Amino acid sequence: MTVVYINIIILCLLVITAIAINQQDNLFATTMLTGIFSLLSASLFVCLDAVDVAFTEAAVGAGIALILFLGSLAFIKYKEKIENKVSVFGLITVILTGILLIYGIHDIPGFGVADNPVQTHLADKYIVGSSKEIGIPNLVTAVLASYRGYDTLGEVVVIFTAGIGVLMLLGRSRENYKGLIERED
Amino acid sequence: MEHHLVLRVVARIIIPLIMLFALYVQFHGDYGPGGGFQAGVIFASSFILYGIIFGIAKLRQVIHPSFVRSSAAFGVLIYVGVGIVTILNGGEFLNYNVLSQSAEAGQHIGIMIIEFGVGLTVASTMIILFFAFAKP
Amino acid sequence: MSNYDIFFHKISLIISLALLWLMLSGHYTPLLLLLGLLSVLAVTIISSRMKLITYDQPILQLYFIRFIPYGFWLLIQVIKSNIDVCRRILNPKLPISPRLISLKSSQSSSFARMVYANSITLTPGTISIDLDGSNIEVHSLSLEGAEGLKTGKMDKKITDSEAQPYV
Amino acid sequence: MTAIEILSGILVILGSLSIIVGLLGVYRMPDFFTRLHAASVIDTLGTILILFGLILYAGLNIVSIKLLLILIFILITTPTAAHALAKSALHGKLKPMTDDD
Amino acid sequence: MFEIPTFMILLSMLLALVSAIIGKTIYDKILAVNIFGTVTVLFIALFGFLTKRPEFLDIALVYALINFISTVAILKFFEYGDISASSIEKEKGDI
Repeated sequence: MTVVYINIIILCLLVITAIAINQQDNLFATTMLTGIFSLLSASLFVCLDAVDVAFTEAAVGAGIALILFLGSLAFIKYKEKIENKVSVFGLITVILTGILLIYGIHDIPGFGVADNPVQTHLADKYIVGSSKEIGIPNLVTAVLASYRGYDTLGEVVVIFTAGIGVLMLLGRSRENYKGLIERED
Repeated sequence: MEHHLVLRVVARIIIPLIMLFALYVQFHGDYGPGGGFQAGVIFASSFILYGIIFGIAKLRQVIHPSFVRSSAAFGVLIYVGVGIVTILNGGEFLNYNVLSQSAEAGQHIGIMIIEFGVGLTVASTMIILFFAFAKP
Repeated sequence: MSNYDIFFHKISLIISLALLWLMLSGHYTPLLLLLGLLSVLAVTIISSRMKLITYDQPILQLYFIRFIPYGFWLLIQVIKSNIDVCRRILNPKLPISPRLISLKSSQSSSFARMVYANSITLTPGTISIDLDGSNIEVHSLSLEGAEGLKTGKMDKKITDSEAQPYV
Repeated sequence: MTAIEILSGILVILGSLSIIVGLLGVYRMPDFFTRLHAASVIDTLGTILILFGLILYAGLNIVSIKLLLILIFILITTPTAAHALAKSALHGKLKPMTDDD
Repeated sequence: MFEIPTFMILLSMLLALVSAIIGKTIYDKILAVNIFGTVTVLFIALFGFLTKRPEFLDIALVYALINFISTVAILKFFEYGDISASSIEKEKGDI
């Protein structure tokens, strides 16, 4: 029961942080608050027992993401351009989507109930089978690396492609690069 | 940051620790939380700390950008290579059972190697991103 | 720093990293121990490539051992000054009189200077805000904290620990 | 509940109290440099008490060793970060409030 | 028995968050993020004991190490307007 309360509190803190991020116009302050958001979401994942996800969030959100935000801030201005125009169409769309989503809640099975569709199809097979078939204690690694090997391969390729994309956008051409090295030496 | 003596001394102490911790995460993904992805990010962040404190020029001397680029590709190659080896051994693509005599040992070996490939690619990509975003 | 010293520092780095691995791991199978050994060697090679070891002062992880007795003394100081700062915060009148003072540090190595600056920061009530050569600029929350630092007791203790024979 | 468990509970509660006191200090202090002093209460007393309490509770095993490592890392990195923050605030034209009498 | 401290830590998270939002100078915000990081490390450590599964400590360990990196990156960015300015080699004997 305590854990549920803790979850609720952390979710409230997340909402507060999100609103605060939205309100800031200084991009640097936004970056700071994004760091807090990532710390909070890692805590939330810990509370939900998603240890591996929390680990990823801890490693990526607190360290790399913040640094990359700062790196891109170096290319642009700090201040957000404020537009005071309120778009009626946008507001209506958002409200309608919100109503639809809230309506959709009725259909969602209860939180953590044993006969959820998620838990009745493959999870059984993974949980029972993995110790026999794969023999490593961490189920998440077994699923990611072995049962869903194709998925993970796809993810790795996505990361690799992202790196190539950034290089094509920001990387300097080879000649330039050589010149730089010589100048530094 | 040449005038930050304290930062530099602490960085010199802490960078090896971060690297070792990353490798620990890499190889204990079977037992606890962690695995290639997280380890790669942590490993890259130790290089990024070095780059931040001692300057990008020195980081470039330690690890050349073209080396990082090839190692990112090499990680993907390791992953796919395991799949091809399994095909050659008579199994399906990425079916690790055929890598060794017993199925379980084969799974162990396969998972360890592909996790290494994932870690290599992720770490290299993060360092590539840092190089790309850093102004020379 | 002679070649001999660099060799010594590498060995000490390897030992301390291996200890760290054993503390972290918790699984002592042959495969993981082998991987641990490889990791330690890899980290050592990268660190020496980063020239973390070869400049004048050691990163010498085992260097910490000299400072362990000092650490316990520091712990007591930290708790004492914490109580003092907490009392000031909880006092409705907020009796603080912040001031800047300048100190001399008598250590010779940059590691010991770092220890001094960080010890000053670690004790609440005083923060080292600039370290330039042997001059340390300190911001102190109260007169007592500043006076306590000016007696030079902490400085002397660190210099003594630094001067101990090689571990 | 054994005596050690009670002791560790007391230490942890004291630690979390001191964190709240530190944050109260952050709110009450008049300028940035004095706020740093209040924040260092959190980084030192709060961390030491809570992690030490947990170490007592865990007994001697891999968990307590990891907690000790966390404590050591925090005690190395947070004063460094505070020092760097103070230094860069000083260079960033933030004058510390002083009352030299 | 760890419930009370956990909720107190959540309260202090809220306080740190508010001080990050209302902080006047940018340094106040950085300080608040720093405090938030320490508090999160403590929260994760405590939560492991609360649920009798103290195996989350690796995450706390990551935070203890990585928080430092982001703070340093922020400060460097703030001083130089860039995260990776190359230092000029004028300090040979220093480090």
